[in-house]
Parts: sequence; C-alpha cells; structure tokens
Amino acid sequence: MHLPPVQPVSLSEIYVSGDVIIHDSAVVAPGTILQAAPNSRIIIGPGACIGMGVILNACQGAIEIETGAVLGSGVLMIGAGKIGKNACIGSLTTIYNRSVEPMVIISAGSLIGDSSRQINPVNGNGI
Amino acid sequence: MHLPPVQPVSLSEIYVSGDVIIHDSAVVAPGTILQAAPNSRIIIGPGACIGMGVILNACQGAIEIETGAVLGSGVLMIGAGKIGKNACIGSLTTIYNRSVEPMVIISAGSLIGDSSRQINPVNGNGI
Amino acid sequence: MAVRTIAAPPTPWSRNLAEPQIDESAYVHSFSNLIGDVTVRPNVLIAPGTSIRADEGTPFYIGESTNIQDGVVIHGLEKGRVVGDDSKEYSVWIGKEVCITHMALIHGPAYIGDECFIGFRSTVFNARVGRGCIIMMHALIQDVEIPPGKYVPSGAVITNQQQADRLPDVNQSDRTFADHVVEINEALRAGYRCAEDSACINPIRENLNDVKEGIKETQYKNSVETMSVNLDIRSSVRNLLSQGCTISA
Repeated sequence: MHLPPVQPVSLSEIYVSGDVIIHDSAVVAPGTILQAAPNSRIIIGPGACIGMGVILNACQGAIEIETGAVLGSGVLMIGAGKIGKNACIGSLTTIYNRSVEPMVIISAGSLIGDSSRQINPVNGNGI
Repeated sequence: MHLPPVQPVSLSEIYVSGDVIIHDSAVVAPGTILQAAPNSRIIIGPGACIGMGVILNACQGAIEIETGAVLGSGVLMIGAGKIGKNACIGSLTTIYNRSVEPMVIISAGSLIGDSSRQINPVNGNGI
Repeated sequence: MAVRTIAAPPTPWSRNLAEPQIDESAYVHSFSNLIGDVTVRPNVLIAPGTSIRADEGTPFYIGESTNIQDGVVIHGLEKGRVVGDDSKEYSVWIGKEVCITHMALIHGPAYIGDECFIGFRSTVFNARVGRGCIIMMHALIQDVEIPPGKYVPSGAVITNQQQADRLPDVNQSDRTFADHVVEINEALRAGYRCAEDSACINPIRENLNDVKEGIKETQYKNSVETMSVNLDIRSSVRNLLSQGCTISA
C-alpha cells in the first residue's frame, strides 16, 4: 500500500508584476494576475478580497481596491480606476477604465466601462 | 450566468505542446493549456495577459494574442484567429475560429464564432 | 505512458480507496486528473486539463471510443444515481463514441447516451441525454430527460421537461458542424503523442524586441517533468501522518 500523491491543498500562486502593494490583511486567491505597467500601480487595501482567477491590469494610472471591497472570481479590471470601500463586484465582471463607488453591488457578469468599443454577442451567434 | 464557473486548477504549471512562442513580457497564469496542432502555432505577444485556466488550441492556422491583449480566466479559443492589440476578452468567453479587433471589450461568458443552427422562438416562448 | 491517477481520498462518506480501471488501449493524458472508481473503456481519449473525480458521487463509466476534451470536468453528487446500459447504477454514465468537448461540465447524476455530442462549455447535470443527441455550446441541461436524436442550440437553458419535449431533431447540418469540431480534435491528438516525447516539445521564449539575446528556454514546461516535493507537500504529508496515515512500501 502506498500513500496517494498529495494534492496541493491550496495553490498559493499569484502573479505579481510591477508596482503592486497588497495590504497584509487583504486576501488574494490563487491564480490571480496583478500586473502594473511602468508608471502605473496597483494598491489592494486592508481587508479587501480578491477572488480566484481575477486579472488586474493597471496602465496609465492606478488600480486601487479600497478597504473591504470584494472582487468575485474571474473579474477582469483593466486601465485605471478605484473600487470604493466595501463595494462588491460580482464574479466574471469586466471593468475597463472605470471606478465603482463605495458600497455599490455589481451583479455577476456585468460589463462596465468605455462603451464605444464593445461587442456583446446575442443568441450565441457572435461576430 | 448558467455557465460552469471559473474552475480551480490543481497544478501550478502551464501545459504547452507544439509550436508555441511566448514573449518574455507576457504573463500566463497557472493551469493554462496552450496546444498547437501540427502545422499550426500559438504566439503570445509582449505584455499580453493570459488568465487562469485558459485553453488555446491552434488548428489549421495560428492563434495570435497581440501586444497588451488580455484574456480573462477560463477563456477558450479554438482554431485560428488573432486577438488584436489591447483587446479585452471577459472571463469564460469562447472564441471559435474568429479574430477580435484591437481595443475591443468582450463581456464575460460570450460565445463568438458559433455558426451552428439557432432555433427561432415560436409564439415568443422559445424553447 | 505516464498516467497520473490517484485513488480517491478517504472522505467521511467513503473510506473505500477505489482506483480507475483503464483499458490498455485508452489514452489518458498525464496532465489530467482521474480519481476513484472510473471505468475507462477501449480507445477512450482523455485530454490534458481534464478533471474526472469520482470522489464524491461514484462510480463513473466512460464508454468505448469516447473522447473527453481539454478542460472538461466530470464530477458527481454524493447521492443520486443513473442506471447504465449494463443495468448497474452509476453517478455518471457516458456511452460509446461520445464527444465531450472543451470545458463541458458533466455533473452526476448524469447519463449520456451513445454517440452524443456535448458542445463547448455546456453543462449536463441531473439529466439523461438520449442516444445521438447534439448539444451545442454554452447550453445548460438540468433536471430533464432528453429523448434520443435531439438538437439543443447554443445558449439554450433546458431545465424543465416541457422544454426538453419541444426540442427539434438533429439534422444533417448539425451533424456536419459537430463532425468538424471532432476533426479539430483529431488534429490535436497528434500533438498529445508528441507531448510524451520531450524532444518534440520545445516551447521557445523569444524576446521579439531584442534579437541579440537569441532564443531563450522557457520556464514553462510540461508538467510531467515537474513533480518535486516542495514545502507545501511536505507540510501536507506531515498533516496526514499526524492524522494516522502511514507510509509503507
């Protein structure tokens, strides 16, 4: 009898690149990418919660996740913007160059941002 | 959203098979699968960001992810196509043999390039 | 063929460590996760990035010549069973020559009949899908029984039996589309065999801006080569040992 190979209980990998500050009390799930371009930064505040598979890609400014804000899994935030205190961003939401006010709740799968260049396929038959 | 959620990955590596070129400055999250069939290739350009659990399967052509493009977690791209510079593909999106123009934002869970039969709703009740 | 299969972990509801039964002619990619009482019949192809875990609902059956593509997840609720074609009970039964495409989720109790096609990212949960059905992409099939030979369009949400009963029959163009998707998979199969040969895999990391640096070896490699004991594993092993597990030859 042999001991089964141990499954990694938690994949603690997060990818951090550039000027990224994560407060000690913030929680960042595995599989996230926090990438700040040169001249940009990412700040994750106290008690903030960043779900699995989130991508924060800061460019031409800062992405700031304020105290107690929560980003659900698979959220994508690009450009610059601030997620206000205790805001709650539903899973899979895409945010492009926009901020979210404190205490706001955004439902899962939302698309927030510059609407001049958007494609939203309907009936499963995209472009 | 009725799609299967972002899945956790249990291995921190990425799986690469076939002719795959990844620029030094690109970021590829754990648990991704980059497979190019014979006579096909995958090119991940500078500063591109490939989220957790993404699957790229290049076949009968090339999959090219251009500079600064971002693919959210769990994105699936099959066949051949180009994701233009700085395009932003929301998590859990499926792209089948299509390209996406630069700067475009695609909301999460989209289905692009599906040309299969759709059923027209009868009496507004659909299926 | 290096296959990474593990016995189901002991859980409160099942202390039976069952192992997958894999036919010799089946190909289970090493970057896949196959756990527990799973019967894998001849000529099955299980792609990388799949997770087939019979650690909660059990057992699973995957029929002859069936194809499970990248990113597929097969799991089962602890309670709830379907009756397979052999009259036995299963958490998940998948028949012969079925094609389960990328990112699909098959969650038991589930029965998928012979020759079905399950499109990208579709979900089948607590459902019975009859023989020869074609389910396109991003669909949800839950709590229903789909008669044989039916077509479910992309994006459909079929969660009550009236909807299931109104589904159209599969037509030739549906079959052509499904066949085309399967063809792409055949092309990729050649890539899997290549993957076993490290000389064949050599991803190249190239600095496209600075030709002088030449070609660098990537840090990313086929996971088969990177099974080493790191700190996390060590502490997990210590935990298991303190719970009373033993290591023996």
